[in-house]
Amino acid sequence: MSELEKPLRAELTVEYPFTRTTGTVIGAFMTGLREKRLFGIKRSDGSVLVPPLEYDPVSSEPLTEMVEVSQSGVVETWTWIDPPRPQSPWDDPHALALIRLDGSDTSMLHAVLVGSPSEMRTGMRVTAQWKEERVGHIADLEGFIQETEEADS
Amino acid sequence: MTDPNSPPASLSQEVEIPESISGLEPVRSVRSPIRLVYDFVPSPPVQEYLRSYSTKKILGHRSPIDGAVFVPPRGVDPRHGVLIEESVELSDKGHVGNFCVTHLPIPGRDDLDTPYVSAWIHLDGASVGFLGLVAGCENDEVHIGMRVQAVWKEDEELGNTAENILYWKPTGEPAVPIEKAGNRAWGQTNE
Amino acid sequence: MSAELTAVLGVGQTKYSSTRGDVSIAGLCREAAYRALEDACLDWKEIDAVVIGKAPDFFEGVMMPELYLAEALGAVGKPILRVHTAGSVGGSTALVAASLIQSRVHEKVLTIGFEKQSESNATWALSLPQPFSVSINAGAGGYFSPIIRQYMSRSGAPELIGCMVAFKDRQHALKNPFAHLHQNDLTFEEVVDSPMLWNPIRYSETCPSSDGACAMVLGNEASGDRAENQVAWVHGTAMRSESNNFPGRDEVNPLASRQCAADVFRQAGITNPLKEIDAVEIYVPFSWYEPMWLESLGFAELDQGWRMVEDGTTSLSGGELPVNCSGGVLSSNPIGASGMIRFAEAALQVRGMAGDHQVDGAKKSFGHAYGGGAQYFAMWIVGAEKP
Amino acid sequence: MSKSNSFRDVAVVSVATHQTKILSEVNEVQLMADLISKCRNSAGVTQAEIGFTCSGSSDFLAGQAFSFVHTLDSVGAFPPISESHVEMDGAFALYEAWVKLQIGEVDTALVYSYGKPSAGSIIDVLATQLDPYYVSPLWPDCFSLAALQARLLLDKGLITLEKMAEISMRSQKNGSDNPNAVRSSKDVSFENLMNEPAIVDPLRASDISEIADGGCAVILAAGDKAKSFCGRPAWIKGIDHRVDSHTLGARDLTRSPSAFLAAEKAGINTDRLDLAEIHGMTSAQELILEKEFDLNEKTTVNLSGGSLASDTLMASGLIRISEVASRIISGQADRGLAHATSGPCLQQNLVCVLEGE
Repeated sequence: MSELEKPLRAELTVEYPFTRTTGTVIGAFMTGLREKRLFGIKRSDGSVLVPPLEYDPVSSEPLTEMVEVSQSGVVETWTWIDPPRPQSPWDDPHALALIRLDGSDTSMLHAVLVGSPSEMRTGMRVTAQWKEERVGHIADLEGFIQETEEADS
Repeated sequence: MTDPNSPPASLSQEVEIPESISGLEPVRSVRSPIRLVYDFVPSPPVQEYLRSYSTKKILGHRSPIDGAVFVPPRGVDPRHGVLIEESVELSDKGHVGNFCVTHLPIPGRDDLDTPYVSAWIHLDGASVGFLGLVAGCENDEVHIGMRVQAVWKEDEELGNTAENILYWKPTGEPAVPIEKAGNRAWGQTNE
Repeated sequence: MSAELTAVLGVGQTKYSSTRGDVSIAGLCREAAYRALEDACLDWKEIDAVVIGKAPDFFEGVMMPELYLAEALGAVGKPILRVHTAGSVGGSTALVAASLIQSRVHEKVLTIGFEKQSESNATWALSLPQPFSVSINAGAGGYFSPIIRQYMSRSGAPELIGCMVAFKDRQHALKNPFAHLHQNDLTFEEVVDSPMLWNPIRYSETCPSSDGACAMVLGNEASGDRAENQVAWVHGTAMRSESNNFPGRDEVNPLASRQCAADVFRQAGITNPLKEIDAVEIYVPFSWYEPMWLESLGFAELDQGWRMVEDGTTSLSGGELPVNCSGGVLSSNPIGASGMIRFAEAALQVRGMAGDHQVDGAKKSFGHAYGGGAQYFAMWIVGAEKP
Repeated sequence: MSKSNSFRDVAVVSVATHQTKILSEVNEVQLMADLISKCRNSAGVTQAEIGFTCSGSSDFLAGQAFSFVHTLDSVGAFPPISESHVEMDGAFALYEAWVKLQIGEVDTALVYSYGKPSAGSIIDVLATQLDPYYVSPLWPDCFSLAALQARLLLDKGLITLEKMAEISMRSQKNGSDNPNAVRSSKDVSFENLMNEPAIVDPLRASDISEIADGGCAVILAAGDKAKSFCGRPAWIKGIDHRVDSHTLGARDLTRSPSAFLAAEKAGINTDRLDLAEIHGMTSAQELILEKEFDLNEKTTVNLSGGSLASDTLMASGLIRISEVASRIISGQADRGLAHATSGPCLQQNLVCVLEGE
């Protein structure tokens, strides 16, 4: 194809620096992240939703009773991310997993920081690893790492 | 009447913030930038239209239904939804169908001094207007129906872009009567 | 077969402001939704379906946010639809919700429009520069200013009519506690002296950028009959669209607008809108659009709409046809909700629930929204009595 | 839709679809002008005779705010038309048009939708669809989320990698008869599919849908009008859609309750179902759907190859309806189910049951 016939094309970049106001419940969860704590919220049947929503994910009724949950839990399912998306908080390959924290009745989506998919298995126990610099953002949680024996005992 | 500043009854129960963080400055907002990149490829008729600018030609698209000429080419006649394949070369002269004197700077155009005049330019031979900058006269001299002609970049600066036309300048010819100016003129001459 | 009678059972609005920094997107929507449910004396379980509308997803950066909002809006296990028809979307959304009742598919439907413009910047979201096109048109004002100029030239309207509309709507807004702009000390001179942005449009003649949501609960005839609060009955609904920038197009008075109005008045059996309609909420993002739409809709003779502004006909203070008693889009503009606010305010008027901006004894009112390059139209007529 | 009501007879009378890996000869407006013209011509109607028009598309996918305004050109909207647009798959636009026809004031509707995912990164675009506080900032891609779902199914023994490969093989073989299928093969082998490495563990490349550009136009008509446009209209016997919670961690991802509910409300009756076109992003999702719909051996699934063969975001659901309708119109089938999905892990689902006379 000659230069003349080559179609004209251009890169179109759509870029916005969104600032989202959180409201009380999401704001409290983010505040917790900044303080290296994880919070959930109680549903009407007493079960705990992590991360917390202002409303029940089925009945839509307002939820107001926030509770702290463990920083460790169980991998319910996982996949392997390689390479990570350019805008994701991670530079290295990692697992993406649904993790059910002890004290929670639902699971949260986050990374499990291991070197290869062979180190991953459903049901493995993991514990939170925090960033040094925390601002109140879901990525303050660097991810989860395999729980050590000492932590188990 | 409802008080807009207090929550509806169903949302009036306060959220219990756990003690461990209740005394702290709460997070009120999060930043989540988004960047999406698209590969923008103009349709073939627009490709042809852009290329023709490099030889100082302006192409329009003639409708097979009634010969109406659209510029820039849209590939279809928007009144009938039929495909258009016939290109026609248009004059670089026309009239101001309508205009706006803008006093605000616009993103990405630091080169434009405000206030500036953007206008719907109705080329001779075209049935609709397209946007262009009017200069070469005082802003308050611009009027509906004013005859204008393209001012092109120097030949060596020409590219495959409508930006080859720097602006539209008055020709000094007698103005088009207001009732014959702009998109409305079509209906009058054809009814 | 005829359409099921449809009633507005409840209306809910948030306080409109430049930044609702106290809520999440879901929280903003739930505030309006709960107010509408409480007004209708219903809870989530009694709602059959949800219809949500908003303007471009780029405003909040959430693609198809109805998915994220499903559980915030009581929609789990139910149908949820998401409408987007440019600026008219709030009106179109209400009409899609009404069609679910009129068709007898559902009995009670929650409909909501929202925008949280403070999450980004409206001008950016609306003017993404497209490659290969000459970028010289600054936003909606740049698009509509030539059309307003054409109207002024065509009608011979005095230059300050736009300022009169803006001043009137800001006065109206003082009587609406939900309105974004409450400019208590604003004078007419300040409107006139405000900076020119897109000649002939001055700063004070443009709408603000707002966060907010507006919701309604619509129901069938039986639920309208059973409602505890006064309901508004839908007398007519119409939507029309036309292409942009084609030869012969009347940009000032688009055919789609005229045909949409003719259709909705025909359905409502109205032959003299000026006499038969008691309150009007029309979509006026730039002040001059009040006289322009009054003419297009048939409330005024062609080229004479500005006289109704000049002689006070459209003012809540004793005018024959009060227009935008809520303060209109010029006083509150959460884009995706702005159309629905017009429809909801029209309903509040005939329910007698408009508070300080109530038109005494309003029996029939008109709600209106438009979008695109004045290409998309949505209209409804509601009444205190059944049609 | 409520069973206690009797609904007006509405049918699909004409369809036109085009899908290709990368749309380059024409843009979306020209593509849709062509498809809409074909559709109108085959039914023998002009736009002036169409009482309602409804479309589906996405600004995020197009990279442009109000992108659907340009596509209105393809309809020919002058004189003005009664029209609406959903920021949803075209299947939901068809639902809105069906509702409009139920009111009884108009008898004919045009529905269309389109998408050009080749212009951007669909996996980044779809990441913006997720919870904007907790999930979207992590930029998980749609296939990774579907992989989490697939592993749950595998771990619980609800599906096997072999079953998934059988679905992929079915898609590729069926797709070889479909000119719109981007990925198809007459002689794909089960062994080769099983030997493929996982690209989004546990999903193999053949387990995930093949992204394609394209569009679809459909004409609906009511009662006698439908019969006048088409010798054998595909009557809509039931149509319903439902949504589940968006919170993935609070859902049982091995199920799709909204798909089950929509099918029940639409009255699918699997004893009399010749074919089904189901819309999943992965082979595992097709297996979930087959179970939710309780399909049996009487039903031929995804004769077109389904979205595994060609997946056009915003149009794939409408294309499923057009695939079932065209086979009924041609007399190849008597009764079929068409399904559309939207959102992560089968969050929102629409089911349409079509039948010839």
